[in-house]
Amino acid sequence: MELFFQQTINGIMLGSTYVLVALGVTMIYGIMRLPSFAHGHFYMLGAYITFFLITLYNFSYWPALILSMVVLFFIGGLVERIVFRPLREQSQISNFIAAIGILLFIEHMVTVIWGPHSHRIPNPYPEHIYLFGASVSQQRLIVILAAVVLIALLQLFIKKTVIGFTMEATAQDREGAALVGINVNRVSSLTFSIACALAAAAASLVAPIFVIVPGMGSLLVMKAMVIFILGGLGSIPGAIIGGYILGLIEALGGGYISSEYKDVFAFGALILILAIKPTGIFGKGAA
Amino acid sequence: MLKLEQVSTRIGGYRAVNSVCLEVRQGEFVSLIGGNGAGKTTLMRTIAGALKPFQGSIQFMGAAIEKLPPDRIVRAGLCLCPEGRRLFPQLSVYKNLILGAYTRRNDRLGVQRTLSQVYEIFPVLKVRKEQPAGTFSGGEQQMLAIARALMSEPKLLMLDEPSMGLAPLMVEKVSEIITLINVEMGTTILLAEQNAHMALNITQRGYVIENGKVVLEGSSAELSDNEQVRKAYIGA
Amino acid sequence: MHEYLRKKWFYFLLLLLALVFPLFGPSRLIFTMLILSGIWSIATLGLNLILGYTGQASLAHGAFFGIGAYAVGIMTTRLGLSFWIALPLASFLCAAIGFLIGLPTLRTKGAYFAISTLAFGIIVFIIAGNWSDLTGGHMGLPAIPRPNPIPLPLAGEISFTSPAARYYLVLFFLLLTLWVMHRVVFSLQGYSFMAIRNNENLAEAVGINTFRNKLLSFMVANFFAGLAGGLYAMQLGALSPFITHHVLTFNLIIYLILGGVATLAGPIIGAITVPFIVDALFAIGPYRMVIFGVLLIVSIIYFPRGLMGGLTSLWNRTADYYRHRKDGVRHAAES
Amino acid sequence: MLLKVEALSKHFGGLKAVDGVDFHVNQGEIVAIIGPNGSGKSTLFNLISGTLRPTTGKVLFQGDEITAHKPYRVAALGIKRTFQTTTLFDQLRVVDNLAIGRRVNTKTGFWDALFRTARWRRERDETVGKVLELSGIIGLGDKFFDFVTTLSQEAQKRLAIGIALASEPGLLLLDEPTAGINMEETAEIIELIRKVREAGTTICLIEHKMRMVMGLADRIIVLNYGRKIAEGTPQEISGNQVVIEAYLGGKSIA
Amino acid sequence: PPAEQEEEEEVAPAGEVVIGYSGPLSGPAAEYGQDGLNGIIMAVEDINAAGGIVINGQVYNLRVAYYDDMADPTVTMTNVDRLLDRDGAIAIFNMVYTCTLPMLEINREAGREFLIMAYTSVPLVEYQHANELAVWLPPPFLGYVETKARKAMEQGWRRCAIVVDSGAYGQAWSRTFAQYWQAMGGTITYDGKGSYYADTDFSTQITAAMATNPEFMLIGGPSKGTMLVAEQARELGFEGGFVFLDQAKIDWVAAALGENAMEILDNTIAVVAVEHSIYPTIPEFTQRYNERFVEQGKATIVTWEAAIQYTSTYILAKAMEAAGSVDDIFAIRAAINGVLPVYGTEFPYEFHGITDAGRLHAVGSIAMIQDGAYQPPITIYWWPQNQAEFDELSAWAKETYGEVIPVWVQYPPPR
Ligand SMILES: Nc1ncnc2c1ncn2[C@@H]1O[C@H](COP(=O)(O)OP(=O)(O)OP(=O)(O)O)[C@@H](O)[C@H]1O
Ligand SMILES: Nc1ncnc2c1ncn2[C@@H]1O[C@H](COP(=O)(O)OP(=O)(O)OP(=O)(O)O)[C@@H](O)[C@H]1O
Ligand SMILES: [Mg+2]
Ligand SMILES: [Mg+2]
Repeated sequence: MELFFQQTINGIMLGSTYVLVALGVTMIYGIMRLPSFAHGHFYMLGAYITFFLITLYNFSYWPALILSMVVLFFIGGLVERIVFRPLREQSQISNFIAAIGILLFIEHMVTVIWGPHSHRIPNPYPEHIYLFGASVSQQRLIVILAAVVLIALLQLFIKKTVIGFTMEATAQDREGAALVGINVNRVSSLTFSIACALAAAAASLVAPIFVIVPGMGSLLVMKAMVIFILGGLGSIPGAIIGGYILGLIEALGGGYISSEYKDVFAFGALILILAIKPTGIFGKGAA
Repeated sequence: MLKLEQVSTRIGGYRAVNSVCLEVRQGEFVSLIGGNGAGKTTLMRTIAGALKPFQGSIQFMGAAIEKLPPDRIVRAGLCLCPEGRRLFPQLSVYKNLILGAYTRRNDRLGVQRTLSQVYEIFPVLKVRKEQPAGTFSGGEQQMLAIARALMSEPKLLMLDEPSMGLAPLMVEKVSEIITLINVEMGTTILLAEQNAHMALNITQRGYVIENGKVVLEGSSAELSDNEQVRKAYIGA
Repeated sequence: MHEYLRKKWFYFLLLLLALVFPLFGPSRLIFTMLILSGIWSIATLGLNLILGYTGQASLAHGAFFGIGAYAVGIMTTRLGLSFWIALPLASFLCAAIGFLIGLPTLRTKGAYFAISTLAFGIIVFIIAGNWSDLTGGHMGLPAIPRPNPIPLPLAGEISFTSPAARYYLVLFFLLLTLWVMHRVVFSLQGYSFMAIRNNENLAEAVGINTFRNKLLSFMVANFFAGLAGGLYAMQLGALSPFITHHVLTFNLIIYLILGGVATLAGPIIGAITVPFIVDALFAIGPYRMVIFGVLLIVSIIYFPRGLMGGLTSLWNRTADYYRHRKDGVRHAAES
Repeated sequence: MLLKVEALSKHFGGLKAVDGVDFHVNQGEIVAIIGPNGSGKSTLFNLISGTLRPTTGKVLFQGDEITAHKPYRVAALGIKRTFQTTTLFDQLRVVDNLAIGRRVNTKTGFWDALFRTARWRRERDETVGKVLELSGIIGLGDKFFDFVTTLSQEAQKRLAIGIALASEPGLLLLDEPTAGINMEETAEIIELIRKVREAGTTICLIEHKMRMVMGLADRIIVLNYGRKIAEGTPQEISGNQVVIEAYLGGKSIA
Repeated sequence: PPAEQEEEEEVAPAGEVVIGYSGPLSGPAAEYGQDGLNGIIMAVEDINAAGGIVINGQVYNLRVAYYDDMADPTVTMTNVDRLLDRDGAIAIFNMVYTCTLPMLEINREAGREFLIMAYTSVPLVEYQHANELAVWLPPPFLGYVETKARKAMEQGWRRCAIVVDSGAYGQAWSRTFAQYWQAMGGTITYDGKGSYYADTDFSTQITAAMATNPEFMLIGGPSKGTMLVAEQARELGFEGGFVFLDQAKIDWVAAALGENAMEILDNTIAVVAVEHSIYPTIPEFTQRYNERFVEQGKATIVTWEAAIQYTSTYILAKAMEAAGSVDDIFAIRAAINGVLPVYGTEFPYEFHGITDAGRLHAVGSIAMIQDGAYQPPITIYWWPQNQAEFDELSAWAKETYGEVIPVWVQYPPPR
C-alpha cells in the first residue's frame, strides 16, 4: 500500500509537468490548428533562462521563474509572428516542417552557445518530508501544487474573461471571429505566448530536481502530443486529465510491470484508447 | 456614409471585384443584386476588411478603411453578417451572441438591452441559448448569424444573402426583420441578394453587379421594372 | 521545366544519366550519399502514397523502415537466410504489420492518426532497444552480410562489395518503386486514394470503402518502407535502434514536403537535395543545424509546395508571361 | 416501392431531430421533402445514406433492409446523395471528380493497376466514355479538364449532382440542389433533374423554392419538428392549411 | 610584411597528417563526444607545438578533422567517407560502439584503409569483430565489473538492485555484473533500467527497487542521469550503497550534487576521478585542460575520455615516426607495438602494450567514498597472463607511483 501510494505520488508529479506542457500544445492546436512539435524546446529554453537568471544575475528562484515565463511569453509571440503567421494558409504538414525547423534551431543554438553539457539549478527546497509513509521532496510538492494553481488560473482566464472567450471563438471560426471584431492575429500570438510561458513554468519548476540539457524537451513533447490526442483534440479538460492519466500509467506500469517498457505502456495506451474511441476521451468531432 | 471608389479585388489571380463605385447614405437601405459568382461576397468581404483590395479606396464615415484589419472596421461601426454564417459551432448560442457584442464589451447594460431585443426578434434563440450553435439546422444558424451581427449595434449592417437556404416562411420573416432593423433602429443596411424579388421589395435603392462590375443602379422600383433585371433575377 | 518533365524523353535522359553516373568515377562520399539518397527515395515514395496521395499523415514510417532493416538483419545473421529471400520477406512483413497496426489506427483521422502512428513508432524504438535477444538491443546488430553475388551467364558474377554494384542495386529497386507508384497512382485505384485525401465524407458517400483503401495504401507504403530498410541494412552492414527513431520519420517527411508532396519526382528530388544540402552545411561547422533549421523554415514559407511545386509555378508564371506577350502582340496586330 | 422508411427516428440528446417518420418512394418518381428550417430534412437524408445511425426505425431499399449500413455500402447499392453545402473533390479536375463518382461501378484494384490487366483497360475506357457523356449531360463538357475551384458556384452544384449520377444510381437524394443560385440557373438545374428522371433515376429532393418544388415533384412530404405533417401531390399540399401555417406562410411563393 | 612570411615558409612543414574524428557533438551524447574530441585536439596542439612529427628530417604537422554524427551510424558512415575523401584522414577516432560497427566494414577495402581508433570498453569486441586495422583504446569493463563486485562483497553487501541506463552500455554492463555477482553468491533483487538520456525522473524505478530491500544499487550511465538517480534515491529514503558503472564520472556527479554530495554519495564505488589519479602528470594536464576547454565552455570537467584520447593520439604520432611513414596504414599499425609502453609519469594515462587482438593495455582504477572521503584508488591490471607477470607489474607500480593497490583481473575471462 505504501508502495502504491509512493508510486501514485510519483505519477502525479510526472503528470503535473506533462499537463503544463500538453496544455500549451492543446491551446496552440486549438487556435491555430498547428501541431507544435517544437513545444518541448520552448520548455527547454525556459529552463535555461531560469538557470542563467539565477547563476549569472543572482536572481532568487521565484523571481527567476516568473521572469523566465515573461521572456518565453515574448519569444512565443515573436515566433508566432515571424514563423507561423506567414504559414497561416498552409497545411498542417507545412506547419509541422516549420516546427521541426524551430526545434532544430533552438536546440542547436543552445548547444552552440551554452554547450552540450547539462546544468543544474540549486534546489531551493531540498528537504523532504514523509506523507503516509511515502517520502516526497518539498520541491516535488511545489511542482504539484504550482501546476494545479496554473491550471486553475488558465481555466478561469479562458472561461471567465472576454479575452479567454475570444480564444475559444478564434479556435472555432477564425474569419467569423475577425468579423465580430476580434483581432485574430493578436489572439494567435497571445495563445502562443501563454503556451510558451506555461512551458517555461513547467521547466523552471522541475529544473531544480532534474537537470537542464538541450535535449530535455524531446521526449516530453512526444508525450504532450499523446496527451493532447488522448484528451481529444484541443480539449483543455482532456489535456489535464490525459496528463495525469499518462503520469500514473507510467509510474504504475513502470513500477509494477517493467521499467524498460514504461513508455510502451504510455504510448500503447494511446493506441488502445483510440482503437476504442477514435476521437480521444473528450473529443467530439473528427480532426 | 460608405463610399467606394474604383475598388478592385483579386481572388487567386481572378479579378472578382472590378472597379466598383458605390455609395450608401446614412439611414438608407440598399441592395446589391447579382447572380452566382457575380462578386457580391467578395465585395462585401473587401469592405469588411477580410480581403484587401489592390486598387481603389473605401471610405466609411469619412475615414479611409481599405487598409484596416477587420476588427478595426467592426469597431468603426461596420458589421458584416457573412455568407456561410461563420458561427462558433461549439460555443453556445448565448456565447455566440455575446461575442457578437465583443466591440461593445465595456457597455454591459447596452449589451443586455440589445440581447433582449434580439431574443424578442428570434425567440428560438432564447429557448435554445445553451445549445452549441453547430448543432442548429441551416436556417436556425442563419438567424443566429443575423442576430450576432445585430449585437454589435452597427451603424452600417451588411448582410450577405440572409435568405439563402431559408424556408419561404422564414424568408418573409427575415425580410420583415431586416426592414424593421432599418426603419425602427435606424441602422443603415447594405444587403446582398440573389433573390432580387425579395431584395427589391424591401430596399430603397439597388446596384446590380455582374462579373465583378456594377452594371446598373437605381431605385428599387426602377430596377424592378427593368426588363433585363426581371429576366435575369426575378424569372417572370 | 514542367512541360519537359511531362515529356518522357526527359525521364529517359535522367535515367541514362543515373545509369552512366558511376563511369565518371565519383568519389566514395558521393557514392555513399547517392546510395543512401536512393534508399531514402524509396522510403519517401512509400510515404508519399499514404501521406501525399491518400492524405493520412503516418508518423510511423521510420519505424517501418527500421522494422524492415531489422528483419533483413535478423534473417540474414540469425537465420542465415540469403539477402535475396530476406529482402522481400522483410517487405511483406512490414506490409503485414502495417495491416495489424492499421486496423486500430486507421479508424482515427487527421491528427489522431498521426499521433497514434507516432506512438507506435516510439514503441518500436523502445522494443528495438530493449528486446536484446532478438535485436541485439542498444548494442545493435552487427555483421550483416553483403548480398550473395548474382551469377551471370558469361561475365562471371556481380558481387556487392563494390559501391557501384550497390548503387545499381538500389537504383534498380528505386525504379521498381517508381514503376509501382506510377501505375497505382495513375489508375482508378489511385483515384480512390486521392478521393480520400480530398474529402473523406464525400468519398464514402460515392461508395468508396475508405477504411479498406486507407489500409491498402498504408500497407503498400509500409512495404516500401520495409524494402528501403532492408537495403539500408545491406548498405550499412550493422544496425542500431537509432534507425527506428522518429527522427528518421521526420527526415523522410522533410524530404517529401521539400521535394514536393503528391508528385512522383518530388520525393526523389527531396531525398537527394536535402542530404546534399546538409552535407554542404558541414562546412560552416557547429552552426550547421542552426542554419538548417532556418533553411527549413524559410523554404517552407517561400516554397510551401516544395521544389517541384516551386518549379511548376515558376514554369507557369513564365508561360503566362509569354502567353500574355503573344496576346499583346496579336491585339496590336488586330487593331 | 424503391425506398421505404419505417418509423425512423433520430435523437440528439433530448432533441428529436427526426421523430417516427414513415414514407416511401416509388420507382421513377420525384419526391420532394419540404419543411421549415431545422425540421429534420437533412438528418433524414443522413439516416438513409448511412452517415448517421438511426435511434430507431428501419430503412428498406428494394425490399432489403439497409438500416445503419456504412455510407459506402449504401452507395454501392445504388443510393447516391448530394450534400446541402456543395461538396466536391476540390483539389481535382472535373473529369477526376466524375470518374471517382463512378468508382463504385469499377473493380480495378491494386493488382489490376499494377499489371494493367484486361479489366484495368476495359474499365478505364468505359469510365472515360461514360464520364465524357455525363459531362455533356450536366453541361460541363467544355470544362472537362478544369479544376473545380475555377468553376462557378452553379457549375459546382451541377458537378456535385454529376458525381452522384456518375454511378447511374437507382435513387438520387438531392439536398437543396439550388440553394443560393439565381432563377435562370435554377431553371437549368430543374431541366437537369428532369433529364435525369427521364433517364430512369428516381429522385428524392429537399428544396425550399416552392415554385420549383410545385412544378417538379410528383409527391411532396412535409416535415415539421421531425415529424411528417403532410404528404400528397403539389396541389394537395399547397392547399393544406397545416402546411401553410407551419411552412409556406401567407403571401408569396418565391 | 614579406620578410616574416618568408621566414614562416622556411619552417613550413613538409606536409600535414590528418587525424579524423566522428562522434556525437550535438544531441544527448554530445558532452561525452566533446570530451573525447578535446583530448585529440589538445594532443595535436601539443605535438605540433613540440615540432610535429619528424620523418627522415621532414616535419609533418597534425590536423584534426572532425564531424558531428549525433551518434547516428548513418551519419558516421558518410562522415568516414568525408574524412577519407575530403580530408585524407589516416585514422578515425570514434566513441560510440554502434557507430563503430559499420566502420569495421569499410576500413579493409583496398585503397580505403584507415585506422579505427575505437573507444569502447565492451569486452571481447576486439575478438568478435577482429579487424587488423582497429585499435581498442579503453580497458575492457570486465576488470571494473569484477573489482567492483569484489569490493561490494567486502562491504558485506549481498542484495543488489539494478537501476542502470537502458542504453547499450548499461545493458551489457549490468548483465555481466549480474553474472559475476550471482557467481560470487550475491542476489539481484530488482532489475529495472531506465533511459538516462531521455528521462529525468527515476522515482518509479527507485521506488520499485527499494521495495525489494537492496543493500546497494547498481546505477550508472551518462553522469547526469547517474547523479539524478543517486539524488532521487536518497530523497526517497534509500540508505544503502551505490556501485556506478564506469561510464559515470564520480567527480562530475559530486560537483553537480553540490553541498550534500559526500552525504549522498556515501558508500559509493566508482571509477576514480581524474583528479584523484595516481599519475603525477595529472595536475598539470588538468590545469591545461581546464584553461583550454573548461573555461571556454567546451567541457565541464576533465575526464578519462579526454586523457585516453590524448594519450592515444600521442601513440599514433609516435607510431608514424617509428614506421617512418605518414600514409602506410599497415606499417603504422604494426609500429604501435614498438612505441609502447607509455607511462603516467609522462602522459595523463598509461598504456603498457597492446594485445594481439588490438586492445591497448590500459589501466583501470576504482575508488570508494566512505565516511565523506575518497578512499585510495585501486588499480586494475587485466592483461597479465599469470601471477608472475602481475607481481612484476605490481612491484613496478609501487616503485613508480608509491602507494598503489593493484589488483589482477583475468582477461579474456577464464571460461
Ligand atoms: N477561393 C476562390 N478561388 C478562386 N476563385 C474564387 C474564390 N472565391 C470566389 N471566387 C470567384 O470569384 C468570383 C466572385 O465570387 P463571389 O463569391 O464574390 O460571388 P457572389 O456574387 O457572392 O456569388 P454567390 O451568389 O454564389 O455567393 C466568382 O467567379 C468565384 O468563382
Ligand atoms: N449532429 C447533431 N447534433 C445535435 N443536433 C443536431 C445534429 N444535426 C442536426 N441537429 C439538429 O437536428 C435538427 C434537424 O436538422 P436538419 O439539418 O435535419 O434540418 P433541415 O430540415 O435540413 O433544416 P434546413 O432546411 O435548415 O437545412 C436541427 O434542430 C438541428 O439543430
Ligand atoms: Mg456570395
Ligand atoms: Mg438541411
